[in-house]
Amino acid sequence: MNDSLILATAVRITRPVLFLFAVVLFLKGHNAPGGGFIAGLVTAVAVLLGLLVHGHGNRKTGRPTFLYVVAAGLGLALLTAIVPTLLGWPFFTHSFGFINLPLLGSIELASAALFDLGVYIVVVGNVVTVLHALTERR
Amino acid sequence: MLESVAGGCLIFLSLSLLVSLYRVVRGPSVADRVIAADTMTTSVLAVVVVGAILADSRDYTDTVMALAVVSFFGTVAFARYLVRGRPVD
Amino acid sequence: MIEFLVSIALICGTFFIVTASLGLLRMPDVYSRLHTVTKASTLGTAGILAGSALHALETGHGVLPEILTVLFVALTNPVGAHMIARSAYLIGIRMADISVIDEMQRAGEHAHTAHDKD
Amino acid sequence: MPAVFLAAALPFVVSPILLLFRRPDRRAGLLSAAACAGAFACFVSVALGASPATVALPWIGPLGLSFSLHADPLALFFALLITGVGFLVAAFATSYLDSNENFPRFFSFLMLFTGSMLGVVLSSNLMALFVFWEMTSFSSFLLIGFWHHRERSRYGALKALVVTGSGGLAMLLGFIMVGIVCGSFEIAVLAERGALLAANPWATPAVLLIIAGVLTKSAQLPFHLWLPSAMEAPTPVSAFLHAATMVKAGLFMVARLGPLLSVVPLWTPTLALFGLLTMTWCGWLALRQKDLKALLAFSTVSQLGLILVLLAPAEPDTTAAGLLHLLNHACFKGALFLLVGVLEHELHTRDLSLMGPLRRNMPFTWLLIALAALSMAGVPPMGGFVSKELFLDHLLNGHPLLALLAVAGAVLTAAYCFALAAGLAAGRRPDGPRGQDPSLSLLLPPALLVAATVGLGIFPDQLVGAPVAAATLAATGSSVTGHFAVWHGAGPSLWTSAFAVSMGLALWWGWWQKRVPPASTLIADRVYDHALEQLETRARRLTASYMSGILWRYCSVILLTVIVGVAVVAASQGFVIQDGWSSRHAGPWDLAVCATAILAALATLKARTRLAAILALGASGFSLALMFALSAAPDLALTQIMVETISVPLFLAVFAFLPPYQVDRVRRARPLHAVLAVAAGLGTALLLAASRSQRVAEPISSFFVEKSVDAAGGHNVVNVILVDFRALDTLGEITVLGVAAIACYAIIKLLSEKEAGR
Repeated sequence: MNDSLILATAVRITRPVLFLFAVVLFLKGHNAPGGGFIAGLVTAVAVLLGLLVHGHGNRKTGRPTFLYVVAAGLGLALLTAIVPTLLGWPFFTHSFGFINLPLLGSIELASAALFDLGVYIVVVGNVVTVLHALTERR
Repeated sequence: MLESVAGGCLIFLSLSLLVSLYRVVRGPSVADRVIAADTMTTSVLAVVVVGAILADSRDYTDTVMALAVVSFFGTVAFARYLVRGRPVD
Repeated sequence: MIEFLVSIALICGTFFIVTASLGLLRMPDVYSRLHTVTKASTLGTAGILAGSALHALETGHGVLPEILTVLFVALTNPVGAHMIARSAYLIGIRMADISVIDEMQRAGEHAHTAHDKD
Repeated sequence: MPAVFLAAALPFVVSPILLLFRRPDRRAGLLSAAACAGAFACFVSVALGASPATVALPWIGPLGLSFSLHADPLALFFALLITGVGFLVAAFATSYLDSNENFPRFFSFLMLFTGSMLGVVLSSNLMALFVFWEMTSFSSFLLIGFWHHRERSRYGALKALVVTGSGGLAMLLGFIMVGIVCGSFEIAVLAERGALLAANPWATPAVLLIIAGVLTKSAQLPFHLWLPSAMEAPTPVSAFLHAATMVKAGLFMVARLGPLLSVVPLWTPTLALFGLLTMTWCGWLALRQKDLKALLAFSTVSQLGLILVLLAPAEPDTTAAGLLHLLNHACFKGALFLLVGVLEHELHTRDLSLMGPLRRNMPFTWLLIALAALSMAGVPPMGGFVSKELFLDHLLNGHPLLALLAVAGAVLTAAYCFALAAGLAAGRRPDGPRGQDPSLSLLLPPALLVAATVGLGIFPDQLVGAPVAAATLAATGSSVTGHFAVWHGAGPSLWTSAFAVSMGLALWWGWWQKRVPPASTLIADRVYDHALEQLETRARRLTASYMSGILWRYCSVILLTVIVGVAVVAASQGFVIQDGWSSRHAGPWDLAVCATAILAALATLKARTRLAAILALGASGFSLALMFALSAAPDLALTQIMVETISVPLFLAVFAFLPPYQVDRVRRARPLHAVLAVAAGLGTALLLAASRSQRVAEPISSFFVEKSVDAAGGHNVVNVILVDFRALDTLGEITVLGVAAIACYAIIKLLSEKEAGR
């Protein structure tokens, strides 16, 4: 029962833009303002916009799906912390290097970005879980 | 020349900020307050853009975009809240 | 030359935003305030961002972020205003007594029983 | 890949794989038995010198911590014991557990335990040893509470965890003190720095703390309460953990650190005294038990006391005797527990007084039990006799009172062994339940253990002489003088052991005629339960006192602490605000922004509805974001704005749960709030001003700015700090985020179910 067609169409247009905006924020986070935390918040806004419009119509599972998202994010973050130890470097060593992709030229890959991705996922999972729980129809 | 113009604009924008704040405080109904908050966001956005021009830095583009998102999302959330008592049915 | 254009754009932008906040002050009821604020702030933001875009051109940066923001504001501001107006009407905020015609009333859509807001 | 690392890692690798099996799948047992056998083979290869004995994994360099495993003969002695008994128990458990049990989970816990036990014996770094030590407590908690639907199991598991856990904590403190005093956590390095320890005044408390760890883990006298209630675990667990391996971790520690810590005068006497007292007292308690497993539990505790007495002086001969008895005990006690498991499996009861005549209908089982019991009593042809002889030798030429206690202990041990063997043979009730000998797969493991006991009795030196001597050399640093033998002259110890056995028989005979009085609950148990219950009620009362549920009371407590804190700092160091605000071009718009922030804050005060309040709050948030933006902090501004965006719907959604907004109730306390708020605001402002002007050292931000590009390859310093330099803090923060999400989800779900229920 979404009461405003105008809102629905507007949201249908803006959500992809927001998701893209979040990805851009995340990717350039290392060199310019942005980063996992902010990108996570923007994505959370995008998800919540969808929630705003469609409500919980289609989600009747009641299972805390986004809690698994949080767990995945934490797992990834922990992985980037522990893997260096297994390879012999001290705990939590980040390394970065440049690889040359055929068409994109030299891309800077940093393992810190993986950790940042973990942060990103946790933030999204956290915000959405809390708001889903708060607003789910009893 | 640009600095003085930008400075003037900033002053006026700060004025509009204060005026919209007055409406937030005074606004008889909730809807007034929401609109006032919306204008405030726009004024903040304008101030940030002028500030970025003055400081000649490109870092603020994301902040500006975020402000635009904020005003939309906040307004819609409030609108749904007014009617349904909760932002989401 | 570009600097002159940037100043012009900034002044127009500021002019509109100031009128928006004045509208907020002067207008009698919610709906008319909504009317002025939405129009003026969209134009004001466009003006300011145009100034920033021109400035970016002069200093040799891309203008994509500015364009994207303007489009975003142009799309979302009216929708936001629509939602506010709709909700305000639904919860029964009356129009100012000097208003002349209430088309919603005549269209037979009577206000829902509103939740007791403040 | 060195065999030691492979062997130690094998159980840890197998443990999660086991979880993949489906529930009633017995193959999980076979896989874990194979894992134990594999580890056993690796250790044998290391023992024969086939592959390097040490491997080191860097953990935290600067603190001197590393996961280093070093398989010296002492560690190998225990490792072989653990994996050997582990193999037998795993094989036994595969056929013992009935079909609807959760096999994968049971064996994965078992493997987790085996791995951590191996870690304890092999690690040569105190901190690594501590980590594995705690993992053994944890996995024993899981195994004791395996039948978690039974209240007794949960109680037993919790008690075991509480006692061994707190002991472990004390031991950690002791380790840290020893580590700091001697300057390193590596056991090899520590061994030479005994003199350093002896001279230091902190040595005695450190040693006492480590003794606490040992006594709790090996369930010695004051802490023996957890072992009998740990008998709620499935019998294979009791056999493996609470007879052969886990309770011996404490003894291993005494053997390993003995030479270093015995430098402190009170190490040996305390351990010896506690060992002897436990041996006698728990021997007496064992005699009065009706439940077979409880009897075995107390007998284990008393036998551990005996070994502790032998290991305490850290001299080669007694340590060798201690290790031999430890081996014997693992064999006969392991066998007894498995056999009791068999009895329970067949007769479905463990109560000694309900048992029917065992000799006739379960002859073979009874024979095994009798042999094992005789070995425990220390009757000549069995292994137990050899080590008990050495024990009596050692104590007879010691202090007469200690000798008396030892003899009494020996008598009591003999008594409960006869209660076990002879009692079962005749059986209390001729019409008791009749079982018959179970399948070979159930009887083979205990039979092997009994055969080992007999073997150790007849030719101990040939079988285990060499490994024990090597282990003692590794532990105490000097070689064994004598060697084990079944018959070494009719010395005083022979007469005393003969006397003890006969007295035991007489005591049992006299005792058995009249009904065995039921054992009352342990005093230690009553103390434990009372303490736990007191703790809970006090904690609940304390929380209720300050968690009054009124929000502004929480805020006032927080603000008060801020004010007091600032006041104390100001009073003690004095407030110096030297340079004024180094304001960059603070134009008029800065003033406007500050004005907006102040006005918005005031507006929140005036707001009569919650909605108006959060709108005004939003306004102040935005002016803050504006301040960040204007002072060239785009990242901060961006984050502040996004947080504002998310908090608006959050507030709105929460309002649905809140009661209607009563303004007047708060009015009475308004003046107090005002004063508090102003004080807090001023306090923070002064704090900020002072901290800016009292700059002592060079701010670290310059380090980050410099290093940001070349060390971490990122130009955005803020993000680089967040994700690279201070990644550990961010890891902490996102864990908090995760936990917060779970907490919110749980509370809200609880709330809505309650409301839905109503």
